[in-house]
Order: sequence, then C-alpha cells, then structure tokens
Amino acid sequence: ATLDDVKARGELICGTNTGLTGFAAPDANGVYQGFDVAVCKALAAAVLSDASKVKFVPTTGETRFTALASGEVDLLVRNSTWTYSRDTDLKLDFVAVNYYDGQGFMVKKDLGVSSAKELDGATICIQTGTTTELNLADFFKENNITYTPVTVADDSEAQRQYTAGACDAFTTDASGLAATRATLADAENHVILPEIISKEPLGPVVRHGDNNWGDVVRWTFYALVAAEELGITAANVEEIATTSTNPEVKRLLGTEGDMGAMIGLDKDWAKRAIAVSGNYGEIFAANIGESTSIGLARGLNAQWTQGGLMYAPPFR
Amino acid sequence: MSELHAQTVPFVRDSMLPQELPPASQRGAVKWVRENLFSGPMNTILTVLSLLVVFLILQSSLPWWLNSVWNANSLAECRAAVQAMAGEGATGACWAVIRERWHQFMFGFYPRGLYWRPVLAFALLFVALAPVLFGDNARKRMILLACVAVALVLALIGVGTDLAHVSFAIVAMAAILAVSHLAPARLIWATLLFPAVGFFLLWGGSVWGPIGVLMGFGVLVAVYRLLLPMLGVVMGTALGFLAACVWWLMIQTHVTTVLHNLMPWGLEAIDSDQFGGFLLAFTIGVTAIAASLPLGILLALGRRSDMFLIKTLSVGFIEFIRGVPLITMLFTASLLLQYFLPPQTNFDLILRVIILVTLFASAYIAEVVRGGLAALPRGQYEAADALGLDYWKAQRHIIMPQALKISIPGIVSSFIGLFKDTTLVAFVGLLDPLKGVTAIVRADINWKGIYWEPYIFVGTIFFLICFGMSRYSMYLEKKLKTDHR
Amino acid sequence: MAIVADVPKDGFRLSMLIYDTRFRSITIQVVVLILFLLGVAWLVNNTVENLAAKDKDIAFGFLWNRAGYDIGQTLVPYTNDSSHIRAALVGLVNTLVLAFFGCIFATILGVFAGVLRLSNNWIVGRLMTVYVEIFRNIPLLLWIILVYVVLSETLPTTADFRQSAQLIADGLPPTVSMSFGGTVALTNQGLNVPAPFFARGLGQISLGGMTISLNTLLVFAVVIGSFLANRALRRNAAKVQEATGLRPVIWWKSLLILFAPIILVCIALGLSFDVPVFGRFNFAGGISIAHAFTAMLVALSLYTGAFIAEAVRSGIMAISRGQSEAAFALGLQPGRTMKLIILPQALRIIIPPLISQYLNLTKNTSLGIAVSYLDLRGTLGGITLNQTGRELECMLLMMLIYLIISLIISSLMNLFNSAVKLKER
Amino acid sequence: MNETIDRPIDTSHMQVSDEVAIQISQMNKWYGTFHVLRDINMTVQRGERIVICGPSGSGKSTLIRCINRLEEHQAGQIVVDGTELTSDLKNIDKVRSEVGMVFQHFNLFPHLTILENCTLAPIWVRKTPKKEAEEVAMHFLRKVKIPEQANKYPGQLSGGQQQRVAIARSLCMKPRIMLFDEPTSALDPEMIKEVLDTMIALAEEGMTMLCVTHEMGFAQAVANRVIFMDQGQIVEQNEPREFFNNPKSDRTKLFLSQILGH
Amino acid sequence: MNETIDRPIDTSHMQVSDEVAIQISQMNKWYGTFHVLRDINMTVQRGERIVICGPSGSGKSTLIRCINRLEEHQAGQIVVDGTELTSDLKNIDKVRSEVGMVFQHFNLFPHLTILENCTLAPIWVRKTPKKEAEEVAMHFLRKVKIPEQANKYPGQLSGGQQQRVAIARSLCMKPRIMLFDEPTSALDPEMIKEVLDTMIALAEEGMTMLCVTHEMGFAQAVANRVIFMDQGQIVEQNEPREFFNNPKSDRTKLFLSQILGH
Ligand SMILES: Nc1ncnc2c1ncn2[C@@H]1O[C@H](COP(=O)(O)OP(=O)(O)OP(=O)(O)O)[C@@H](O)[C@H]1O
Ligand SMILES: Nc1ncnc2c1ncn2[C@@H]1O[C@H](COP(=O)(O)OP(=O)(O)OP(=O)(O)O)[C@@H](O)[C@H]1O
Ligand SMILES: [Mg+2]
Ligand SMILES: [Mg+2]
Repeated sequence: ATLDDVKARGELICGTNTGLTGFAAPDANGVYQGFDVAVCKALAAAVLSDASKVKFVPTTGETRFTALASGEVDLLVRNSTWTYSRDTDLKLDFVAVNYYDGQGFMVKKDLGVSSAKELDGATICIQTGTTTELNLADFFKENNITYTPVTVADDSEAQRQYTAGACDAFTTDASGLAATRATLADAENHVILPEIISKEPLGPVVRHGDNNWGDVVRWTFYALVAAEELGITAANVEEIATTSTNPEVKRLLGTEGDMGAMIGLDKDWAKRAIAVSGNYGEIFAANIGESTSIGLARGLNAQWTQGGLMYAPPFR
Repeated sequence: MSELHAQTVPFVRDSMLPQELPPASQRGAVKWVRENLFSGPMNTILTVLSLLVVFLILQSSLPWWLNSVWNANSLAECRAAVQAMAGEGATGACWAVIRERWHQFMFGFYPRGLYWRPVLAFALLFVALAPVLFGDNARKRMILLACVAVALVLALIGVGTDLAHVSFAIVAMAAILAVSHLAPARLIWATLLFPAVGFFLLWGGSVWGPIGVLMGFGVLVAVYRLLLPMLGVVMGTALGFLAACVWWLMIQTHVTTVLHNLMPWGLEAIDSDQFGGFLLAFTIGVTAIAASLPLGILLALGRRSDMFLIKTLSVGFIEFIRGVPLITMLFTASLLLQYFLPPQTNFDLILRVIILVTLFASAYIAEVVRGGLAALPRGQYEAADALGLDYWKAQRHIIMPQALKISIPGIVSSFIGLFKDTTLVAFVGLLDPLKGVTAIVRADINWKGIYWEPYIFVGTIFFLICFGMSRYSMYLEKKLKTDHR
Repeated sequence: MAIVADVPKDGFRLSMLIYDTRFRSITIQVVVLILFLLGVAWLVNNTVENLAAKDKDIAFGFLWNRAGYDIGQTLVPYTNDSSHIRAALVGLVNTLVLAFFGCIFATILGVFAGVLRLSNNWIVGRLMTVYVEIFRNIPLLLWIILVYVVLSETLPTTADFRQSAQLIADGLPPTVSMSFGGTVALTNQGLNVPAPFFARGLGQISLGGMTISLNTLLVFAVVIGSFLANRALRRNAAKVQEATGLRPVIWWKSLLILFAPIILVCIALGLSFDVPVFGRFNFAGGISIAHAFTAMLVALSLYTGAFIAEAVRSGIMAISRGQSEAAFALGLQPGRTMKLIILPQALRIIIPPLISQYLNLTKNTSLGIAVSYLDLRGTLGGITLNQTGRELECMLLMMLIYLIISLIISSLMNLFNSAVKLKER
Repeated sequence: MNETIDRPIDTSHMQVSDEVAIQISQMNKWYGTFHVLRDINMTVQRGERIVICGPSGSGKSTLIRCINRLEEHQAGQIVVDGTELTSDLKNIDKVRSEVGMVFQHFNLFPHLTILENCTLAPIWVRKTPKKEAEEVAMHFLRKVKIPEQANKYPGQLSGGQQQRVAIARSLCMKPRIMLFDEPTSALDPEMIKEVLDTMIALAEEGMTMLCVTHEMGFAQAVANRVIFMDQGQIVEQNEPREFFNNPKSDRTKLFLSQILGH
Repeated sequence: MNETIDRPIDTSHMQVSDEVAIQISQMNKWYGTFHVLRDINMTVQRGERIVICGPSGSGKSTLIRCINRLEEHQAGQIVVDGTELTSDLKNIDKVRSEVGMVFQHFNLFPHLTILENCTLAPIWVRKTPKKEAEEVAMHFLRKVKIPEQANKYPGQLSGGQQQRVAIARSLCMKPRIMLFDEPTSALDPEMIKEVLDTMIALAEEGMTMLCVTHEMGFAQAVANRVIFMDQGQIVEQNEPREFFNNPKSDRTKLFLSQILGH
C-alpha cells in the first residue's frame, strides 16, 4: 500500500506542474513554492512528521497520469480537473477539490468585447493538455459561433502570444488568467470576461484502488479546510490544541479520541499538517490570495459559511 | 627577346635570375578587396546586398542590446530601469534574470554547496578523453590537461567552492598531470575508471556502490581470462558476463553493504531529479554516447555480418530507431517503458531517458562505425587472417582500433546532435536548459513575462559548446585524412 | 598424406558446431534467435502482466470516438465532432505537408548556401559560413521558437488593420493596410491571401466518398499538358542541336507553352479570388496560413538547409580540381562546366547525406508542438493521448506511422541514388 | 625506361613550318609572393615538338598551364595562335578551343562514357552536330586503338587506356596545339608504352606539341627541341641529340646524370 | 626491369627435400558461376621456390589465396603441411600460422609501429612472451635491413621498406611456407630491388616459397620451377631455364614475347 511505501521510503513523492505561477514553481534556490505545493507539504508533515520530506516531480500534461498510474509519484497535486472519464476510465481517484476553478477568457480592452459570446471569428490561444480545448469547442458549438484555435504548450508561451497580439483572446482556468493578467506590463488594458464556461474542480489525485491512501490524502486536505473553519492557524495550533474545549477541534488535533489510527497515522497528524503553512485560508492567502501579486479572490473557494464551496465533512 | 635569338638557336642561361616581388597591383589590401569583394558585377551586387543585410540586423537589434539591465530583482524593476535609462517606450534586455538564475541554467536544482562535484566531474571528463583525443601527441595532451586544470580551479572558485575542495582538485589534477607526463600509457586507466568516478561525483552516495560495480567488471575479466584458453572469446565473454551479472544482481549489494558498514565513506547522495540545465544535458549526452559505443559497435558488426539472421536483426533495429523521432523515444521512456519491464520495477525518469537515448544513439553510432569499417581496406582483414588472427583478435587489434579512429569525427558529430537534442527532454518534464529551466524561471512571479534573455543565454552556450566540438571534429577529420592513404 | 585425405568428411562431431565454418554460423544464429525470442517473450509477458495489473487493455476502439477538440490548420475536412482517427489523419497531413515543403525549401536554401559558401566573394562566403555554423550548432527547438516569435512580434497586429471608431472620427485610415492592392494581409497571426475559385463551375463528379470538382481536374490536366508540351519542345531543341550543333533559342516558347494555356483556361472558367476582408477581430475569407506553419517551415528549412549546405559544399569540394581544369582546357565555360561536369558528379556524393537530412527534417516536424503546430505528434500523440489516456496505443501507432514515412522516403531516395551511381571497374 | 621506344623513328618528314604557334615573351608569374616563372621567353613554330624537362618544382607544369590560361600570368605576354592571352574571356575561350591539354591524372569525366567524354566539348563548344561529333570521336578512338571501349565508363578502363582516351578527347576538338603534362607518369610500365606510341603517332602527323616528360627515350626519338627548366627559368634549350650528348650548363649535366643513371 | 638482379646467384646449395609441403589435387573454384580455377594439380616439396606467372585474370592470386584459405575452394583437396583445408576452423588456423603471406599492397597495420606489426601475431597467436617476440622481430628486421625503423609507423616508410616490413612480419611467425602475391608490382624500380634482394636471401636459406611475379629476372635467378597459368589452368610448368628459353605451349610463347619484349 502506498502509505506503507511512503513511510518506508521516508519521503513523499508528489507530482506537480512543471511550473505554474502561484501553484507550483521552484524559487531561485530550487525550492518549490505555491498553493499545490503547500498541500503536499502538509501531507508530508502528516504522514512523515516532516514537511521537508517531500520530493516534487514535475509532470507535463501528457505524462502526469502515467506517472501516477505507474507509481512514479504517490499523488498528483497539479491543477488536474476532476472529470468522469478520468475518475473511471483512467482508473484514478480524485479525493478532494482544493481549488474550484472555471475556464474564462481574457481579452484586450480596446477590442470592445464584453462577453465571450461576441468572440465570433476570433483567434483564441488555448493551453493544451487540459480539458480546456474540449470546453472551448463545446462552448463555441453551443453558441453557434466560430473561432481559430492556437494550441499552446505552456502557460508562459500562451502569455507571450497573447501579449504580442498573436491571438485575440486567451482562455484557460480563471486562476491562470488572473495570474497572467497580474504580470502584464499594462494590466489595466486587459479584461477577464464574465463568462466562466466550465467547471474546473482541481484537486489531488491518487491511484484507484488504494483506498486507505486516498483517505489519508483526502482527510489531510480536509483537516486544512476544517482548521480554517474552526479558526485554527499555524500560529495558534499548539495553543488551541491544549486550550480548546471544542470536541471537534480536540478530535482533529488529537487531544481526544484516536482519529489518526483510523487512517494509519498517529494522533498528531492533523496538528502537524496545519502547523506547516497554516490552514486552507492561510495557504490561499499566502500563495494566490488578494495580497499577493496574483490577487485571486476567494470566490467559490471561500468557506461554505462565507458563501463558498469549501466544506469539510465532519471529523467524527 | 634579349637572350633568345631564335627557336633553333641553342640557348644557355649563364646567370640565374633572382627572385623578385610581384608587381604592386598584385599585392596588399587593394588586391584582396578587388579579388574578394568586387571581382565582377555579380560579386559587387552580392557584397552590397550582404552589407545591407548585416546593417539591417544590427539596426533593429542594437538598441535592445545597448539598453541591457544587469541589476534587478524582477521583470518590473527591469522595465522601470530601462525606461529610466532610455526614456519612455524603450525596450532593453533584462539580464538580471540570468544573473539571479544562472546556476539553475547550469546545474538545475543541484545543491549549491556541491557545485564542485559536477565541475570536477566535467574536468575529469576531459582527462578521460585526453588519451582518446590526443593519444599520440604528448605535447598537445599536456597542454590540454594543463588548460583543464587551470580552468577547473577557476571554475571551482567561480561557483564558490570551499578551500578544501579546491585544494583537493588541485592535488588531483597535479597527480593526473604527473601521470600523463611520466606514464602516459597509464592515463587510459583514467578513461576506464571515469564512468565510476563521474557517477560517484555526480550522484554521490556510498563510495562502495561504484566500487562494487567495478568489481563486477573485475569478475568479468577474471572469468574471461580463466575461460579464454578453454572456450574461446565468445563463450568466455558470455560466461564472464553471466558471472558479472550474478555478482551485480545477487552478491554486490551484500558485499557493499558490509563494506559500507565497516567503512562508511561516501559523498552526500543527490537524487537525479535535482539534475537540470546543462548538467542534465551533459549527463544524458555523455552517458548515452559512451554507453552506446559498445552497443553501436556490436550493431555495426552485426550489420556487416554475413549471417542472415544477425544482419536482419541489426538492420531492423537500426532502421527502426532511425525511423522514429527522438521525441517518441522520450515519450516511450516516460510513458511506455514501465509497461515493458517487470511489474514493480521502478527507476527514475532520467535513467529511463538515458536508456532510451542510448538506444537511439547506438543506432547512429552503429552507422558511423559501419562507415569506419567500410573505410578500412580489405587488405587489412586479409592480412590479419593471413597472420592467423581469429575474428575477435583481428577485430580487437587490427580492425576496431583503426575503424574507431576513423569514426571519431562521426562520433563527435553524433554527440553534438545528441547534445542539442537533449533539449527535447523538456517534453517529458525534465529540466533541460532550453525549455525546462526557462519554464520554471518564467513561472516565478518575479520573472513571468520574460522571454528572450534565457533563450539567448542558453543558445549562446549551446553554440559555444557545439561550435567548439564541431571545429575539433573538423580538425580531426583533416588530420586523419592525411595520415590514412 | 593419405591418412589426412582419408578423414571421413561426413562424420559429424559436436565440436563441429563451433569449429566448422559451415555449422558455426548456423549455431550462432540459432542461439541468437533463441535469445531474441526469449527477449521478445519477456517483453510481451511483462506488458501483459502490467496491463493486467493496471486493469488496462490494448484496444484501438477509442480512435473512432468523438475527438471533441479543434485544430487550427485542417487540410482535410474536420470538425470537433470528427473522430480521433480523423484528427490523427489531419495531423498526419499537416506533418506531411510541412515535411514536403520543408524538404523543398531546405534543398533550395542548402544548395544556394553551399554554393555561395564556395564563392570567391569574401563577405558572401563568410556570411554563409556564419549562417551554417549558427544554425548547425544551436538546437532546432530554439530556432523554431525564435522564428515564431520574430514573426509574431515584428509583424503588425490584426488590431492595426482595424478601422476603429476613433480613427473614423479623425478621418484617418487604419494604421496598416493590406498589401498588393488590398488583397494580401500579413499580420502577426498569419498570412491571409486570396483564395482562388471559379465562377463558372463545370460541376463535380463523385467517386465513392470523394467529390472532385471538374474545374480542378481540368486545371490539373492543362498544367500537366503544358508540362508535357514543354518537355517535347525541349527534346525537340535537343534534337535540333544534335543535328545541327546549334541549340535553338526556346525560352520564350517555353514560357508561352507553360503559361498561356493555363491563363486561358482560368479566364474561360472565370477565375476569381475570394479576397480576405477584415471582420470583427480578424481577416475572414481567403486562405489563412498561420504563423505556426510558417515558423516551422522557415525554421526547419533554415536548420536543415545549413546541414544540406555542408553536404553540398563537401560534395562539390570532393570533385577534384582536375575535373574543372579538364573542362576548362576543353574550352567549356564555367557555367557549362558546373552544369555538365561538376554538378552531375557532386550529386552522387550529396545524395546520401541529403537522404538523411530529409529523414531528419521529417522527424523534426514532431517539434511542431513548441509553436502550436498540430501535426501527428500534436494530435494523435498529444491531445488525443491526453484526452483518452491511451498512451500505449497512441505511441505505438505514432511510431509506426513515422517509421513508414521514413522508410518510404529512404527507399525512394535510395532508388534514385542507385540510378545515378558511378560505374566502376 | 629507355627501352620503351626501341624502334627508330623517322623524324625527317615531320616538317616545322615558319609560322609561329606560341610566342611567350618576358612572362613572369607569382604565386602570392613566390616567383614561379621568371622572364620566360620562348617561341614555338607550328609543327614543333618540344619536350620540357627539369627537376620537380621548377615550374614546368605552371608554364604549360599558363599557355591555356589555367593559370594567370602577371607580367609579360603570351600569344597563342595570334591571340594574346589577357583577362578577356573571349580570347581565353578562343585559345582554349585551339589548344588541347592532356593531364598527368587523365581527368576523364567519370560520369560520362568514353564516347560522351569525347563528344562533350565538340558539341557544346564547337556546336558540332552530335552525329558528326561521334564520328570524329570514333575516328580518334580508333587512332588511339580503343574504339571498342567507346561505351564503357572511364572507371572501367585501365590507366593506359584512360590516358589514351584523354588524348583522344583533346584531339576531338581538333586543336592546333597539344600540351602534355607528364602524361605517362601515373602509369605502369606496360601502359606507358601504349601512350607513348599514341603520342609518337601524333607527332608523325605534324601536330605542334609541348610535352612535359621525363621519358628521355621519347625526347630523343620525337622532339625537335628539348627545354630544360630550373627555378622557374629556362636554363638550356637545344635539339635532343646535342642536349643529351653535350649539355652546356652544369645544372643540366647534373640533372641528366640523375635521370639517365636510373 | 631485368637489370634489377644482376649478380649471378648460386642456387646449388638450395636443397629441395622430398617431403611434401603443399599438395593440391583436382582443385576447382568458382566465383558465383565463374570458374576461376580448374582442376589444379600441384605438389610442392619442402624447400622449393616456385614462381607463378600468367596474364592478368588468370587466377594466380586466387590460387595463392586458396592455399591459406583466404578464399574457399569448392572442389578438390588442398593439403598444407599435412593438414587438409576444410571448413574446420582449427585446421585453418593451423595452416595459417604455418604459412606466411606477403601482399602486393603490403597491408601493414598503419596504427601500429613496425615492431608492433611484427610482434602482434606471435604474441596473440603463438602466445610468445612479448620480450621474446620483440627479439625475434628485431632479428628479422635486421635481416631485411631496416632494424632502425622499428619504432616508426608504416606511413613513415617508403614502399620498398614497407614491403620488407611485410616480409619480416610474416617471417616472425616462423612460417614453413611463404606465399608472395606480386610483392614488387606496387613499387618503384629502385624499391623493387630492395625487396627482391630480401626474397633472394630468404630463398638462399631454403624457405619454401610460392611467388606470383612478373619479375622474370627473379624467376631465372631463384626459382627452381616456373608455373604458367592461363584461364584458371596450369598451362605449363618447367624449370626456369627451359621455361624461358624453350617454352612448349604457344600460349606461353605469346606471353613471354610480350613480357620480355617490353
Ligand atoms: N597553386 C599554387 N600556389 C602556390 N605555389 C604553387 C602552386 N602551384 C605550384 N606551386 C609551386 O610552384 C612551383 C612550380 O610548380 P610546378 O607544378 O609548375 O612544378 P613542376 O616543374 O611541374 O614540378 P613537378 O615535376 O613536380 O610536376 C613549385 O615550387 C610549387 O610548389
Ligand atoms: N571476388 C571476386 N568475385 C568475382 N570474380 C573475381 C573475384 N576476384 C577475382 N575474380 C575474377 O577471377 C579471375 C582471377 O582473378 P585473380 O585475381 O586470381 O587473377 P590474377 O591472375 O591474380 O590476375 P592479376 O595478374 O591481374 O592479379 C579474374 O577474372 C577476376 O576478375
Ligand atoms: Mg608538374
Ligand atoms: Mg593478382
């Protein structure tokens, strides 16, 4: 089982993107940083008690699922969309959704376009290797309009083409659009159109059939989400663990009951996971939130209590 | 007509004329320009056109180069600096990104403190090549080694190595220079041992691992020597290989573990996914070429064999490999190899890529070697036969030494091709210098949007390396042409 | 002596399997065959086991499922409702078109550069050397990207063609207007040229699944006819030369025969052009050639051209000076010498490396993905693989197709090569 | 190899006319700054058969190659058949079509058959009808005794045969002057004889010939003048008998002693 | 080139023993469908010096090459030194180590020094210790009079010297029989003499020699039998004096007239 393998190896192998701003990218010291990366680190802390015991394997659109299926990586946290066929036909398990995304469009302001439906005849840059090209085809078909696709291999290339005016519109997940727009020299001249043409639930993926490992990943992630809901942060996790009287907090942080043993971990697993880079909200804010230069709003990714979709099942 | 009266009259010159300088119009720069630039209307037009092209290229790109920024922490800062320097709307190069990330272009994620290891390994590569490249010219070899030694020390200091390792490198190079001077024949050991040493330096880990592998070769040679008189070359080699395999697969780990427990010597282990940039390109390129040589030689011999089956298999293999793009081979490495190997075997992507690239290279090397073999006159085979040398002895002492020597230029150009093609590993998610590292650099929010500079930087380095090598191979080609008649 | 001669020849000893030249090769081949079969069996076995373990199978049925994605350049009818195999076909055609034109341009470029490199003009020679060395020593991938970027960064954007409200108010024309009398537009997205069509159609004939326009057929027929006529003209000129020694001047007749009929036919059929016009965002109508294609074509041609230039140069250099001197001594002029003596000989030396360059170029089209050119690798080995997760099937199919293309090219060129081989003693 | 020409040749009927075929005066040539030919003065009458000899590097080949402008001279005059060789392309073409040249290494065109080798220049330079050119070629091929090889390729012939084809090829242009640059030195002894016989036959027909050779037998038998060169200069010239039996210059004596001693 | 061997050689002491060195009976060989050697019968006693001559293409080289199995024969028997040549590799190896061969084009190994050329086979085939092999090699190099070249590479020697090295190289294997395939025809006249002298010295020591050559001087001086071949058959064989002065077959007469006439 994967959990035993990971423990025996003493290292978690996490498949990531080859480089996606805000989600996973190595810094000048070669250390991976980002939103997806933080999830992996939390998992490593939970399983191995050491957030640094994680190795990141960059995967491309083509190689990611094979890497997972062949056991090269223990899990994939790489903005992969949860779809029916991937879950079933490709024999994968999407265990949770760490980012609710949707495909959008960005255009130059001076085109005077206010809706994606006005893009009839436009040239559109699509980043390949995801579900994007399928969604786009469906959207235009549905609205009975035409476009010229320019299929681009990676994010930075797409950005360059778009800036150079080689395509009229750029479509990818809204999070990516925001990141791209943020770094444009003339960000104010570009707008992201209101239409979100698809649902893009992005989340960690594990191999089908290893349910225990799936549980570990799923609940580690939900621990982060629950922590936000319960007000547990990296800073106060130790303190709350000793002082809190909330039974759910106690169960989560291992001061009461033995939730860890149920998934093959020890009592303090969640505490360690949260301590790495904080709860879901903290991770979001630190990597892609409004205070960063990417500046994504929580939107759908807010806690359910705030009108979002982040909803951790009860720890019970 | 002074001296010669008529054709029938005998003529004898009594004083020889001295050598004179050619007339003025036949000398100097004027002649050169006239002959080389304006020797006819067509040539004049070509000259003017060429000058125009050069001018246009310079005109459009020069400002960008002149407005270079070297010091900045992000692309935005760069842009600001350019505007400040050259006014609104000006564009300029932002070399600051190279300044900040050059080490990733060179070494990938290799730990910064350990750069001395790849640098030393690279220097030792030249030492290993010295007997092959300049085997017959002691003076050139010494010059090469001395240059390598100096460059090594400079490079080590450049990448910020601590004093201990610099002095270690100096001592090592001094020893090698001494060996090269005193016993040049011994230098071949540096070549033979380099794979193990290079591996150890790059990947680190226990020193007993590589030694164990080398011991396997020792076993091979020992068994071969033992069996040779009884069973001949083929059987001897086969059994030796078998014995070595037994050693490698079953015994080695136990022995090395014990040894490691007794004497835990080693270097910090580095995972191959830390490799990137030119380090990765070189690792893949050099390993693949070196490993593909024996395979390529066998394939070339197979292709020239008159045994139908062996010939067919060799031709089939070579043509298959040469018929498909390298990129599909790389995808095979990353997507399919797992299917073909026994379940549960799982080794890392770089190794898989190296294996497939080796297979790829071996087909090309086979063709190069085949060319070398074909260039040998039949007489060499016949003379060897007539002296009573059997097939393998003739191959080893007569045919291969010559054929390989003739093939060196071809091998070098295969290496250049392969080295350039290592950029394709980006498509399977490895950090090649051109796309892989560039992509991660541009994924950094500070540098997102930068475009030309990494490409120019990487392209220039590629050019310098490949150009140097191709010049060298041309030089070799010329040299070999003269001494082979 | 007699004793030796009496050794029974037919007696078979086991040692003969190794020491007798007749049996030895059979022994070796049998051993190799066994090893080979064992190896194959091992691989197949592993594959079967692995597939079973991953609960997968090898099936090509997915190829007939709906592809669902769009492709920029489609030379065969394709929509996102077509099947994956259709998408693969589109990709294959894109690959072949690119390879075909790439080979042609690379050859032209390579021959020019190779010959110019030998020019006695210093600057030209040096420039060509620079060209060859730069392109040979920098990875192709970089060139592809570079050319693409140059095209998309330096050419006017489509927005520059737009007549915006502001401009109308100011009474100004758009920043950039179409060239060639408003028929051709070169933007940073691609080249838009008029598409020819015939006003007076002759109808179509239907052959099974394909419909062929009679107009096209007619045009083809006329072109081929003119070609044949021109050949006859040249042959006739050669005959005249053989008979009288003087070659008649025929270039104007040649031009007339080649171009007059086709022009007449076009006029008769009412050839018109569908000129691209600027729509909301971009040019509509006409033929649009995306820069992805142009960039691939240019980069591949330049890169391969550099290698071909080297082959050409060394081919020409390999023809000894004695050959041209002998020709000069016979009174042949330099142009004739090149055409009659040097090139025919150099060709034989050039062809083998040329074959491998063609093969390389064809294989290198697989880098199209770097600039969003959807070739075979981009469709079958890219999006299809990605969407269906059938990596084994897609990769095998793709390798097979590339292999077939390569084999066809090399066997064609080898045929040509053996046709022009030198006769030796 | 003096034995190769053993039959005495009757040179009495080989008339030398008074007409000047080649006139070289004060000709100088440099390779870069190296002075290869120094003040060459020489007049060749029509019908003369001149042998040029001299040590290696003395400029014999260069002199011969200047005569049909395979090399350019830098000072002095060369007038061939009344046409002066300048950089005027027309003159060069005219001279070249009048002057045949046979090279040491044959320089046949390997991609053409023997017949094509011979007809190429007549057809393209002289504009002879093909048929006629072929007839002429066959005539000369018969003359050099290899008509049966006409449809083979040069690679299929022996060295001696190849050199004979080279001679026939030159003759097909009906040149008025023939230049030979060591035509036999790339050949085996047997083949030398074939080629020398062919050249003797030519000489007997009154062709103007300049021949660089060390075949002293040939010189004695055929030449009416022997020119000895050294260091780019004409050191001595004389008729063969005198030249061999009674050399004047010390340099010539030394050279002859080496050549004949061997 | 008959002058090359001018001193009279005393052949009286060159003993021919009764022992058979090579026995060829009813040997036939085809190249594809071309019948190169037809019914060759021939016995060579130990110590015999046989010269084989004949027109080009008559199969002389092929015959010689069959004797050490560089070519395979298809019918008949070849027994060398008591070992029959069949497809058995062991026999072939045995014969080859007994029979030395000297090729027209020397076929020295250009990547090895002269000494290494000579010691290679003794060391790897005969398993002689290196030291000993070098001593033997130096002995034979002295014998062919080029000991001072031992450490040079073949490319640095003249043709004659190279051919002498080739002879020394064969001798180092201490063969009992030497085969020479036109050993002098790739050489300049001066060099021919050097090589012939070496061969004569060998003959004087009683080596069994088969030599394909057209050096009739050599044949007359050294051989005790001359074999004339044509069209793959042995047409005539006799002792040299008889052979040259009194050829029996018309074919031989014709051939001799050509060879000697030249
Ligand atoms: N292209 C050249 N550039 C420079 N020097 C040359 C060139 N060709 C010939 N030479 C030199 O000019 C001199 C005369 O050369 P040439 O070939 O005329 O001599 P030669 O008398 O024909 O000698 P040989 O008997 O060896 O053919 C020689 O010293 C030669 O080295
Ligand atoms: N490998 C081969 N394949 C086919 N025919 C061959 C081959 N080698 C030689 N021959 C032919 O066999 C015949 C005899 O050749 P061989 O070399 O023995 O002649 P030779 O007497 O040595 O002639 P030369 O004096 O020219 O060396 C020739 O007609 C030759 O063309
Ligand atoms: Mg000369
Ligand atoms: Mg022969």
